[in-house]
Amino acid sequence: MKAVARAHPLWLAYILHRLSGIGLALFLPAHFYVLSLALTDAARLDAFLRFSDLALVKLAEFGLVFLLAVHFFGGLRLMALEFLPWSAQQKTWAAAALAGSFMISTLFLMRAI
Amino acid sequence: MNEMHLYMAQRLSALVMAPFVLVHLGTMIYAIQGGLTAAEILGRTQGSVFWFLFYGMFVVAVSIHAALGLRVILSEWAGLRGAVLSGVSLAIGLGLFAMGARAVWAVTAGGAP
Amino acid sequence: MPEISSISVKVARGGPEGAQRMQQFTVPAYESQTVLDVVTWIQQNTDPTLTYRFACRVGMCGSCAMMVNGVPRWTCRTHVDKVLKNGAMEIAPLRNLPVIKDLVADMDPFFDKWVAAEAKHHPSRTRDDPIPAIDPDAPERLVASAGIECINCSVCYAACDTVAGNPDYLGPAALQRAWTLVNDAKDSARDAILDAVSGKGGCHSCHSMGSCTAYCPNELDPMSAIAGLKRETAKRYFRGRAK
Amino acid sequence: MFTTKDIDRHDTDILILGTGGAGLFAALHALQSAPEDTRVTIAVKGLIGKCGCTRMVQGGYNVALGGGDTVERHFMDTINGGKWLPNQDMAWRLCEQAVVRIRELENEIGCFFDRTADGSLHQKAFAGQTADRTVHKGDLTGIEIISRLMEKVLAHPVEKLQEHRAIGLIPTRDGSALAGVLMIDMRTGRFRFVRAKTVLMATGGGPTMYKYHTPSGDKTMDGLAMALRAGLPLRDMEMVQFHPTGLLAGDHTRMTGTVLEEGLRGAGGQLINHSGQRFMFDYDAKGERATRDVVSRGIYAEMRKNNNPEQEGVFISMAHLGPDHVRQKFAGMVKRCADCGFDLAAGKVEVVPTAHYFMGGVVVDVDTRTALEGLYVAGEDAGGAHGSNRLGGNGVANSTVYGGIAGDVMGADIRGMGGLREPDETVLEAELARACHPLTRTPDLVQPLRAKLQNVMWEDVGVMRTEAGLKRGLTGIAEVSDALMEVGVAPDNLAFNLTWHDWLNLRSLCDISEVIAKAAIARDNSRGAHYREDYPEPGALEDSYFTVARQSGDVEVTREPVAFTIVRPGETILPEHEPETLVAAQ
Ligand SMILES: Cc1cc2nc3c(=O)[nH]c(=O)nc-3n(C[C@H](O)[C@H](O)[C@H](O)COP(=O)(O)OP(=O)(O)OC[C@H]3O[C@@H](n4cnc5c(N)ncnc54)[C@H](O)[C@@H]3O)c2cc1C
Ligand code: HEM
Ligand code: SF4
Ligand code: F3S
Ligand code: FES
Repeated sequence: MKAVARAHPLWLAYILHRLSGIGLALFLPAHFYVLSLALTDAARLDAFLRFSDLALVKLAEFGLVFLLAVHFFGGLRLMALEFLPWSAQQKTWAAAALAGSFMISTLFLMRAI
Repeated sequence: MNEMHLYMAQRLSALVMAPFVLVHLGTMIYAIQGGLTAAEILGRTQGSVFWFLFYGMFVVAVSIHAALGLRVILSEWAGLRGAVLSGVSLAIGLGLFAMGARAVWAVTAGGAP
Repeated sequence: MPEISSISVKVARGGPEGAQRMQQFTVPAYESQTVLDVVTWIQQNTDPTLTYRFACRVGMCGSCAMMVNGVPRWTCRTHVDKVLKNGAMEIAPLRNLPVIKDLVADMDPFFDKWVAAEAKHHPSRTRDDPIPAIDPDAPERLVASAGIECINCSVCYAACDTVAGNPDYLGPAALQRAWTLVNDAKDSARDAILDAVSGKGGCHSCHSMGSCTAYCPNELDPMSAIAGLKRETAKRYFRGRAK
Repeated sequence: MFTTKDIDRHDTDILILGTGGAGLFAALHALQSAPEDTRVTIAVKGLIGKCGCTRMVQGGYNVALGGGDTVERHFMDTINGGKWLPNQDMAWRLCEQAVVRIRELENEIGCFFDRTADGSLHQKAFAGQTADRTVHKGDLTGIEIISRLMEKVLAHPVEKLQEHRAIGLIPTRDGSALAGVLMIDMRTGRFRFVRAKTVLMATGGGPTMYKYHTPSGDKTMDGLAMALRAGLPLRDMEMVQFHPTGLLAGDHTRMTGTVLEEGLRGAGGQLINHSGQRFMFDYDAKGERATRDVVSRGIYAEMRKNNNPEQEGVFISMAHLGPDHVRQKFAGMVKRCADCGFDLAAGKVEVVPTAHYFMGGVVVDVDTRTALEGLYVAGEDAGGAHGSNRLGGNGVANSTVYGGIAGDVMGADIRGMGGLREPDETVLEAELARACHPLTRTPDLVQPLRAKLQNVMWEDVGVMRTEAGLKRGLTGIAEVSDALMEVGVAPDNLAFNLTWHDWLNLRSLCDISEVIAKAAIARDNSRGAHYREDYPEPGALEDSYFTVARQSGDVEVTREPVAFTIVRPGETILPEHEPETLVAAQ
């Protein structure tokens, strides 16, 4: 796709929010599946949880939490923009959302390792 | 369902999820220390009405929210319209709900006295 | 004025039937030269069949907007220096609208949506009544005044990806006008306007991606106007429920 | 080539040409006054509401709204400004109806004009006015007026023929009435003949045959050229208003000629020549603050003195007022100049007088009726209301007032009219052939001829005129006109073929340029916008005449005495002891 008028922070915030939403939506069924193993086969759940100690899987999990955090703060930013009377602080909000999500996910990563 | 209802449902489900996400993230960060085991998870959740309601509502909200979010994306990016669009998003919503409900049941109901 | 050098321009050619193709031209460069001047030079000197649209040439009529290097701009007020990349640029018709020919877009969908958004004044008085006194600094009036210098150039409409993906979406300019009217003490049909922007393709389709605000040549802020509509319709939604 | 069989035929009841203030108001009023299910059709050279000059109005709208100001005072200013040449009944109706129209604009159309702190309309005084009278929306008044009108009209059930260019008024076979209008659907390049019971011509004149001009690019005197061919009388055709400060940026850019607003001089902007001298006080005691015509002549004289092709114009300089102050007070103007690469706030910008408005036009009565039954004319196309000079702010008042009147009158007249009229097919064929003429010649560039005409008009039929110059000008116009008939346009791709339309534009401009030059020769005195170096005196006001040009074979210009139907020179209709001016001295 050719670049059409997209080189600005708000558009990046939008696309990040959308992609993270899609990412979460794709991950969610997998997450549900793994948890429901508890019902059918607790051993396999354990196996999975051990498997999740692997560095690569850690990274993937980091990504997921990152997605959730990005999407969460992005969504709050959006609703603040829509429902709170407009302030010119929008770009700051967008930046804050990103920063916040980064902090959380790094925290998660550091604690996990 | 007109646009206005869909919009409100999407935003309201997001608002409902906001505290859930925070708690969920917090719990995860806390729980993940020292590795996760099935027993650990189940020990916390099984038989707990609180966690049942917590995750139950979470699942309802996320099913609505994600289905509606994907609905928009499918329409804008994949060109789905009308009945097809509604059908697909309904299926996504119900599918997520079914899987989510099963997972919640798995982690909360199993060990109930 | 002396010729400095030359500009290499790629211009989209062709009509609605068949895809557009890019055609290369070389145009002499001048000190004061707008993108509109470049296009004009080609038509007046090398290819008499090149089609484009303009009227006022000073940024008031909003009929000269085109995609310049992929970005929507008013060409009569875009100095070549601003867009030239290594002595070259690429010009195409405005995005998100049907092409009539070459650089001319059909703006009818843009204006049909303007009408669909109830974006016109609904009188509360007649020509026989005095002109109402209105405090120019009242908060509502300031909000209304913020959007009224729109020249309906469709730059925002071309910049918005939601317009691209959702054919029903009314678009930033029409919604901004609707928001102006909602805040206009003289307008008598607030509810009709809010209804019009709550339907299919209304304000709720906007994802606040902000390209409208980022590219509006008049530095207007349709994104915030649309947020205003979302807020107002949501308020009304709850009020409606509460009753 | 094409025959009349190739023409698409189309019927309506009320046809409106042009969508400036006049055309759009006419459409709304016609819908209000005509019987239900009357078909109203708008045909316009550009997009509805997005072409023409009403959109470009900066300064504002003249209307007497009390506070000491009266319709009588507005009228007297209009007559004095027009140097006693206006048709007084038209001028009166303009001033009187402007009061209604401004209320309509605010209350029914939804315009919001600038307010004072107490909430009432803000009014200011343009040069030549004796009261604070001009209603405005910042310095973008036209955008507010035309956008609001446009959205109203778009929401109404009118038939829209956009990018349709009218090329010929087609009468009935006996010539007693208008049958319809021949046009080109520009997008497809096909011809379309539209029959209508009544037609409003509101194509807005537009003196774009001058090297420097302000009007929008779509305006090229098509309407007046059509009226001339239809044998209608045109009045005051020598009266071309120049705005003193048009941007000068070279002849390769369309920015050249566009207006730098009047307010710059009012606020203290200085005009400087190429040797760095302020010169306006050599010409008038008011310096830069003198009226448009005086300043235009001052600059023109200075340019002639300098006579150096490398140093064409003069400069406007604002910097002494403090760049930040200028940036804030004239934000729009500063930004516009910056977009073009000039620094208005801190530097200086080269300017030259630029053709701005055309006072001349079709002879009409106060109801916009013309000598041809079924044809109505309003706005800048109609002559008479302004005489020899239009006051700033009277232009848009004129087009909105008379456009509305035209709509009312057409809506009423149509009730008494029978069916549609049959056109004179031979005239239709002749008009078709005229438009097709270039398609039969070897293709060549049109623009050099347009540039040549613009030079001729600027040099010889411009700001200052002499008989010898005007005659030289006529020769120059004829040369361009003849040469144009040998320039062809390739006929293979007529869909949205701008070069074909450039040819047709130049055809109209040549035809009307000739009339301007001839009318200027016929007036051997100097009034308002018309200045004859060989006859610098205005002549006795009691003996005021206006020129009337007609084409029957050749263009002929006669003089007709001004009828002082309301006030005679030397008298006033203001009550005794009224102060001369209510404007606080600057
Ligand atoms: C830069 C500028 C600033 C001005 N500022 C002021 C001001 O502050 N105050 C003031 O009172 N006046 C001002 N004027 C003058 C004022 O704009 C005009 O007097 C007035 O708007 C004319 O209105 P109109 O409806 O007659 O024509 P326009 O608004 O010019 O409309 C003419 C219409 O006819 C169409 N047309 C032309 N030819 C054809 C054809 N062959 N077929 C079909 N359609 C055709 C055009 O496309 C256009 O839609 C200004 C003019 C300019 C150029
Ligand atoms: C709890 C926190 C969440 C909040 C506050 C939130 C908020 C939002 C908001 C406001 C939107 C609308 C975006 C728009 O219209 O442009 C949205 C869209 C979306 N959300 Fe969420 N959301 C949350 C959680 C989730 C979760 C857990 C998922 C996944 C399962 C998800 C998936 C989506 C999707 C797919 C979209 C569509 C994106 C788009 O339209 O561009 N969201 N979210
Ligand atoms: S909001 Fe700005 S970009 Fe959009 S139409 Fe109006 S002036 Fe053009
Ligand atoms: S770019 Fe489009 S999505 Fe909304 S904020 Fe502007 S209209
Ligand atoms: S030509 Fe009117 S905005 Fe560019």
